[in-house]
Amino acid sequence: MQQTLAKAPVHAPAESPVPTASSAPAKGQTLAKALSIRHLDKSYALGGGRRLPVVTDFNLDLAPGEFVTLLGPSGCGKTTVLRTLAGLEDFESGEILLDSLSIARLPAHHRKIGLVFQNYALFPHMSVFENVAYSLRLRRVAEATVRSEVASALAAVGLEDYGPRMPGQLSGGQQQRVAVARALVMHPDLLLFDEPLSNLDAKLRVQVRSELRRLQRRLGTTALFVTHDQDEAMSLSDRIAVMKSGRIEQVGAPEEIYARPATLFVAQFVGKVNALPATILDEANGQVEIEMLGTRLRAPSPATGLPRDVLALLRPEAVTLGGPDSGLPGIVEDIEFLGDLTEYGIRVGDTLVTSVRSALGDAWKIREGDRVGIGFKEQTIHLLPRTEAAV
Amino acid sequence: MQQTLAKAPVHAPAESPVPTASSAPAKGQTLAKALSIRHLDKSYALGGGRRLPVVTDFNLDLAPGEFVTLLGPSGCGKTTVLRTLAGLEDFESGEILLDSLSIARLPAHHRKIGLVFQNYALFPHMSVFENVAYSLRLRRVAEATVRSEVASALAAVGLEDYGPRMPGQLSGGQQQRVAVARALVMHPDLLLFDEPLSNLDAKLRVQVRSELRRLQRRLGTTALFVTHDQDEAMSLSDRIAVMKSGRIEQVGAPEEIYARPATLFVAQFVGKVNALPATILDEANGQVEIEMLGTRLRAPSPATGLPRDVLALLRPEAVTLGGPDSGLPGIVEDIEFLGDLTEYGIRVGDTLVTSVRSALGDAWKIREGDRVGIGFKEQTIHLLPRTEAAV
Amino acid sequence: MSAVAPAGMTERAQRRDWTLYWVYPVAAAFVLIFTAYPMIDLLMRAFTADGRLSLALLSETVADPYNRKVFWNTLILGATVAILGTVLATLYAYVIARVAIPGKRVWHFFALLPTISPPILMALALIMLYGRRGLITHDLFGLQTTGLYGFTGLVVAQLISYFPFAYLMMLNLFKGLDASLEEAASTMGANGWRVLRTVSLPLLVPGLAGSMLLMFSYSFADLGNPLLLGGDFPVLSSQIYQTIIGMYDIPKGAALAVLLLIPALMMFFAHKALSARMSFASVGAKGSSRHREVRHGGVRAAGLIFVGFITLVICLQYGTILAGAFTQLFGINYSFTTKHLVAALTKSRGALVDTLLLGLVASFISVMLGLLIAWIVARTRARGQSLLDFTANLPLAIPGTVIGLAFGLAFNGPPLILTGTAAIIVAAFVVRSLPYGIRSGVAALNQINRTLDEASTTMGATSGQTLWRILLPIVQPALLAGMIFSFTRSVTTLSAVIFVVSPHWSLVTPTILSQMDRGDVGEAAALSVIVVVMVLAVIHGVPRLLGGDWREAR
Amino acid sequence: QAKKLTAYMGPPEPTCAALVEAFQKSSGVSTTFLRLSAGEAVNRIRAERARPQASVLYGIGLPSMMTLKSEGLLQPYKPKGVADIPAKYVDPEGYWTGIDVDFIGFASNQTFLKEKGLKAPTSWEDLTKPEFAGQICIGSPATSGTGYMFLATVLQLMGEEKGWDYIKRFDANVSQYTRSGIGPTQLVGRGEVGLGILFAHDILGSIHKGFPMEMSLPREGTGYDLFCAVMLKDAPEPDAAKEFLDWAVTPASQETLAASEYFDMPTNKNAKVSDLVKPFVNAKLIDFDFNWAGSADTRKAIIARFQNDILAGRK
Ligand SMILES: Nc1ncnc2c1ncn2[C@@H]1O[C@H](COP(=O)(O)OP(=O)(O)OP(=O)(O)O)[C@@H](O)[C@H]1O
Ligand SMILES: Nc1ncnc2c1ncn2[C@@H]1O[C@H](COP(=O)(O)OP(=O)(O)OP(=O)(O)O)[C@@H](O)[C@H]1O
Ligand SMILES: [Fe+3]
Ligand SMILES: [Mg+2]
Ligand SMILES: [Mg+2]
Repeated sequence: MQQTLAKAPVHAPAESPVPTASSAPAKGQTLAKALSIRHLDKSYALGGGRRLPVVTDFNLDLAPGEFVTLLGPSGCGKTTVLRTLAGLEDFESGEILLDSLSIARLPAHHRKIGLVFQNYALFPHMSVFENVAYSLRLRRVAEATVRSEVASALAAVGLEDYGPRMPGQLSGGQQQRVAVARALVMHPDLLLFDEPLSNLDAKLRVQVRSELRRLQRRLGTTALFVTHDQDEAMSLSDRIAVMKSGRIEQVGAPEEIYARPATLFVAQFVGKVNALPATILDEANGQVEIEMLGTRLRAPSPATGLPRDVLALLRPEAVTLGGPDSGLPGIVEDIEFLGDLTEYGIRVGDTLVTSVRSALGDAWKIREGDRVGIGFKEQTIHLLPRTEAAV
Repeated sequence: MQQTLAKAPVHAPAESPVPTASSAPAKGQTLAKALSIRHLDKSYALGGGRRLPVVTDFNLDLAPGEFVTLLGPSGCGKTTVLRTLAGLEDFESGEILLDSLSIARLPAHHRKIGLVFQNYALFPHMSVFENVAYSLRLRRVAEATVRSEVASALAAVGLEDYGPRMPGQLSGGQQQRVAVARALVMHPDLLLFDEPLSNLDAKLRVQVRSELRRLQRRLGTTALFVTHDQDEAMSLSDRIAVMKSGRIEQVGAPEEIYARPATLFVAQFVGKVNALPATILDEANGQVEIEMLGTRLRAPSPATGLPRDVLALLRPEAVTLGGPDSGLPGIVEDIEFLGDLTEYGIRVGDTLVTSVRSALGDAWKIREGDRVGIGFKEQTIHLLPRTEAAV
Repeated sequence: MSAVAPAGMTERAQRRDWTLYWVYPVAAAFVLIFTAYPMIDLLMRAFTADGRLSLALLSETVADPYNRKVFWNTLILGATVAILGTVLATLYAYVIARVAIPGKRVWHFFALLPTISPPILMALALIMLYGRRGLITHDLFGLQTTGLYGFTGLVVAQLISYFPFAYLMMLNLFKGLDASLEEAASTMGANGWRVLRTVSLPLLVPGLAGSMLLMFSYSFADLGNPLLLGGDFPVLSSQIYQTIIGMYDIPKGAALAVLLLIPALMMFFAHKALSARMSFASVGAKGSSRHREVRHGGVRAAGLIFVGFITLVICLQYGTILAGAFTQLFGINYSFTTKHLVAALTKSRGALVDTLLLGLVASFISVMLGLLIAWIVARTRARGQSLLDFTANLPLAIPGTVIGLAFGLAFNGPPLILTGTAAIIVAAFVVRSLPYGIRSGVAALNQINRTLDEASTTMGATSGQTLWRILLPIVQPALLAGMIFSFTRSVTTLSAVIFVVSPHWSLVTPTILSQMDRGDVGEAAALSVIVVVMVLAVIHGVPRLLGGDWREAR
Repeated sequence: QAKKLTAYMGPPEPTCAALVEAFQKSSGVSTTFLRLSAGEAVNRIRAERARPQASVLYGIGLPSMMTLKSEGLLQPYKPKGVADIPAKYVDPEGYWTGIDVDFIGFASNQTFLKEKGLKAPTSWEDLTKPEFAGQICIGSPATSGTGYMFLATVLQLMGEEKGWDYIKRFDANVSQYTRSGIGPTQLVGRGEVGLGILFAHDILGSIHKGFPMEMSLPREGTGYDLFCAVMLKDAPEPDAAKEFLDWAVTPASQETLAASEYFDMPTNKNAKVSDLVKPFVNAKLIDFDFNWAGSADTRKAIIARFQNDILAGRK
């Protein structure tokens, strides 16, 4: 089980957010709020009277205190959704509810929604300290409180000593962290993050993101997070929403999305996947028998009925490599070193099957051209109708 | 073996760049050039007469056509190094040689060095097409050539259809890709990339980066690449240079950096690592016997002599998990789902040991609180002197 | 957010917040009362004959061939000055902002000096230097030329007087450009010139157009130079002046003013359309504003020569005035004296104090008002903002005399009687410098990336708070420039105040004018020197008072 | 309680100041003044018709006064000592009272004369000589009283037809028409041009300042202007205004003019004439028709013709 879920076990069904606070809100904080986006439509004017539809019939519900990640390819409309929620963009139709109250007509500055901009948007004339203190100053918070709040927000992003610097004197990653601190400090009803850690190195990113998650939990703030980093999405989120061309493709817990993707697009987007054509031969006791790569395998039966022709999805880590005489015979065609893992492209007949394993310290070193035998962890096979177009 | 290395097996020793072109340069291209940075020092004025040293005694050599990645924590000076190479920053002392010719005094526009900016720096008044065509127009390239070059550069980053758009009408990731295309199209002597893929999703990133690598090879351009993404660094680079506070900590092939880091900092920076105190008991036939976590193990002997007190570095994937009676007994304290891998924190006595494995489809599901037995792939243990301060 | 929306605001504006609800009416009221009302009042005179509406006067005016010649003269002069002035200003600003040359503070200082050009005296200095017996043309080069009088002289005089305003505007824009754009261009092989031509200038197009508009308008409205140097090159402003002052014919003067409005209107709308199409925000999001300087030896030398030459021309002007102030009778009797200075300080003390006081008040009001209107124009979608912008900008195109006269006529009777008060003088000052405040405000605001506003808004700031805490500080340099401009303009304007000064509030410029009229060049020069010193003190003192940051602006 | 007075005045600032100071001393009325040119004064008084700001207008030429009178902007008042002033310098209806007389003269730059070996002109025709081509400067008739007075004089002296013909020939020699009537003093004084047509007091003032200039008059006779003092309609301070007008006709008041370097001929027979003016006391003056010259119609017609026939023809 995922660690974060263990502590915040709230999975609201799509259409009726459960109003239970996931964690005890901090003293003095208002209760966490549920967010509900219904049938949102939004397009941009392209000039010449043409409009580019960017978000189409977008539906998403967040339970109070929930942390949901929005994943999707570049240009699919993630930033646009966040900006619309924050009140920075007009939209054509749809409804946005925060704790059942519509905020669609509320001006941005009354929404109490914190947004970390993809381009940081730090105020160039204010020091780092003043940037972070800005929202507190607007609310005329006492100076002592401002100092301590800002100090702790800066500490959370590892910039304790940078208060007096001007934004122009910071590196890209440092600027990004200031932007995060600035949003955290305002204790909003809803936190929106637009790729807030994209310019941080892996180590710092892990550090800042766990700090961020800790703070979000402590404050009980509902959060919507955009990232292009799967690890981040997987490890941070209560649930993940995968977007494609302005629509939601699937919403679900990280494992669900990873193990049982609703579409090939989702499967490919959250990690490498082998999508192999297969044919269903038989079905019995929650198992199906399929033919794939010329052999017969047993796979878990999917919830919904399927046609005969299917795609069998297999993650590379579910493809095991053994000696040339074990399993299906294949030839190693391609090897890519990725640090903790090494990726192998194995040719089986006409098909290239991808497998990964941690090569480190293996007695048996695989080289390009080697003959290997491959096996499958059958219970991880996920079947989809073959009509689903490949991406 | 790493795939990229197989094709470009050039590992120049640090102080004498080997002038062999790593791959046949494309027709009409000049030969690839070697880059040599010697004793570079650079500081920023902080106001009030104070200066902040940012790059100190920086040395790096790139063989012609080599692709080197600069890795390092946020604010360590990566952008500064690139800007200095491109001629956008003055520096206090040091030398920059391109094919043995000093370019340190050459103005930026005579250097023929392409730089992809961390903040894109797209010209807001030009369409995407004109942005990419800019350097060609400067060189008065024939219109037909401009068209085809720009089209192929845009295709390389997956933006074939975006030529007529203005930068303001693009998403963050799209802008970033335009910036990459713009640098590629100018066929520079040296390509500098400042986190050019940070705003792309994993899938697109893999796609763009392999395209980028392919082009760089074809053109034979020497390249220095800044990223915060280890996978990227590992899979793209001929060599990796790890920076810390303005200095180079280690330069080497990806596997070397990963398997035999020179310092604890490097080890931690390029991936998760268990750094466990150990004592050397004996040394013989290229092997040492050490005591660690209360047991005795054999590890490969390091090249240099070591004190008795050492740190044993073990990657999480070299820590195997078995049934409670196999290996060292431990208790599962922490589980984090990361998609293809799951990470486990195992308590062994006072020490928390990290292990990863692909949990998917495992018959045996590990839960928090479970008792497990852990084992080590001994031949991957890397020893460092214990004086090395923990980071 | 609910409540009843005042008329004239879009749905979008309503959803914003209350700031617009007071800013807009305040700005609109001022512009209506002090710009629209007197102008309409005056223009109505051009459209009435025998108390009834009629186009007779206007068509008579247009039919007159002499007027047509004057009209074309005005256009040609305006276009020449606008183009040359913008080129000079842009070059100067570029050299100061981007080329590594020594002594920038000095060059900058001298470039701004002509903004404090005392009326008439500058033209006189020109005559003394370049006239038939000019120290330079005649005594140095042995020429006996009358070339100074007419078109050439007017171009030179207007360039010297007005190029600094365009320079100031361009300088702020150059400084505001996102540095990484220029850097990107240079890494791609563009040298300084190409960077300028392909990246900086296109990004500055709205600013360039603004500067052209400004120069055009100043040329239109300039009266002093055409009167002194016009020779046989009559232009509309002097024609209007002659019609009203010489022939006492207000309706015909008003009709001529209508003629002047046509090109002004066209310029205004052309500029507006252009900047709407071509403004690109760049500052502040991820960009940087540390600009690299061009180090190329040839460029530096050329830059230095250019800047030095302009500075020399300016210095000669002021040197002449300074010499005039401290010699018995410049050109005739060069013996040193301080008697003019003493006379100026004693006899004109009242005028100096009043001018300083009213000028300061007016410059403050006009800058704040200018920013508010700029904000309405650049950052809101309030209905009618275009009209507001246009009306507030009208005085650019109208000779000060006409405005002054309109003021005098309009505020002498009900509903609003201001004759003889300080308020009317301040209002006249403000109305005249407001356009500059708006133009530079709009240009500065357009350079600020909107995500900054948005970031502020999401953190709970009303648009007013965003304006005050984010936009205002960032445009501070432009604002300060505007304030300096407004102050100097107020202190040196002549035409606009001649009908509104009263025995109770005297100003320096009419005093200088009458000293000149009676031939007391020495005293006029001395008073001018005092004015220059006074203005310099204010320019350097006020920023210091307002805090260190403001000094950067210059 | 001290009385107050607000006055609009035409003479140069120091002269006004000296006058006001002297008046305050003798009467105790605290007086503020504003210096205005003729055109400015007329327009301002018109603009202020509904709410006059000043009570007195002093030192503006008669034609402008007649314009004001015809528009009903003046109020009649005969000052107490008016008997000492010749009748032709006083309005029979009492609307205006002449204070000082000034006439048109020729100013020549002595350096210029010496260099070219020329003599100062002494007749109107002299001005059209080719030696003076491009060397004459005069205030524009459209904006300056001087220029208008010159036109009116020439037209009265020579008649309509010959007058315009003369002006055309004269124009050929003109280098520049300046904005203000006094403008040419600087130009003549510095040698920018050789000759200037100016009011005598401007020429004498410049000579007094040290410019190398001399003055000559046309022997055919020259035109003159009468500078007057008047009380404005609905004057806010009528009593003080009357007091001022009474004082303005006194010799003491008129002598203040010359004392402040304003060299005119006083109208009061008993006032002393300054040394600089003395040589010209008997200058030949034409019988100037102010009724004709001062009427708004004449003015419009003359200036319009001047602009269309003369100015428009200059390239
Ligand atoms: N203009 C400047 N003035 C002062 N200090 C600066 C300036 N620019 C950068 N710095 C500082 O110099 C250091 C190095 O900055 P640099 O931009 O090179 O970092 P970086 O390695 O690229 O970091 P990142 O990965 O976050 O982009 C940082 O500590 C930064 O704060
Ligand atoms: N102002 C605009 N005018 C026209 N089109 C726009 C505008 N802003 C964005 N778009 C387009 O809308 C689409 C969605 O943009 P958005 O910024 O929401 O993408 P995104 O999902 O955030 O992508 P990324 O991960 O690259 O940041 C893109 O195709 C983009 O080109
Ligand atoms: Fe003026
Ligand atoms: Mg985005
Ligand atoms: Mg950086």
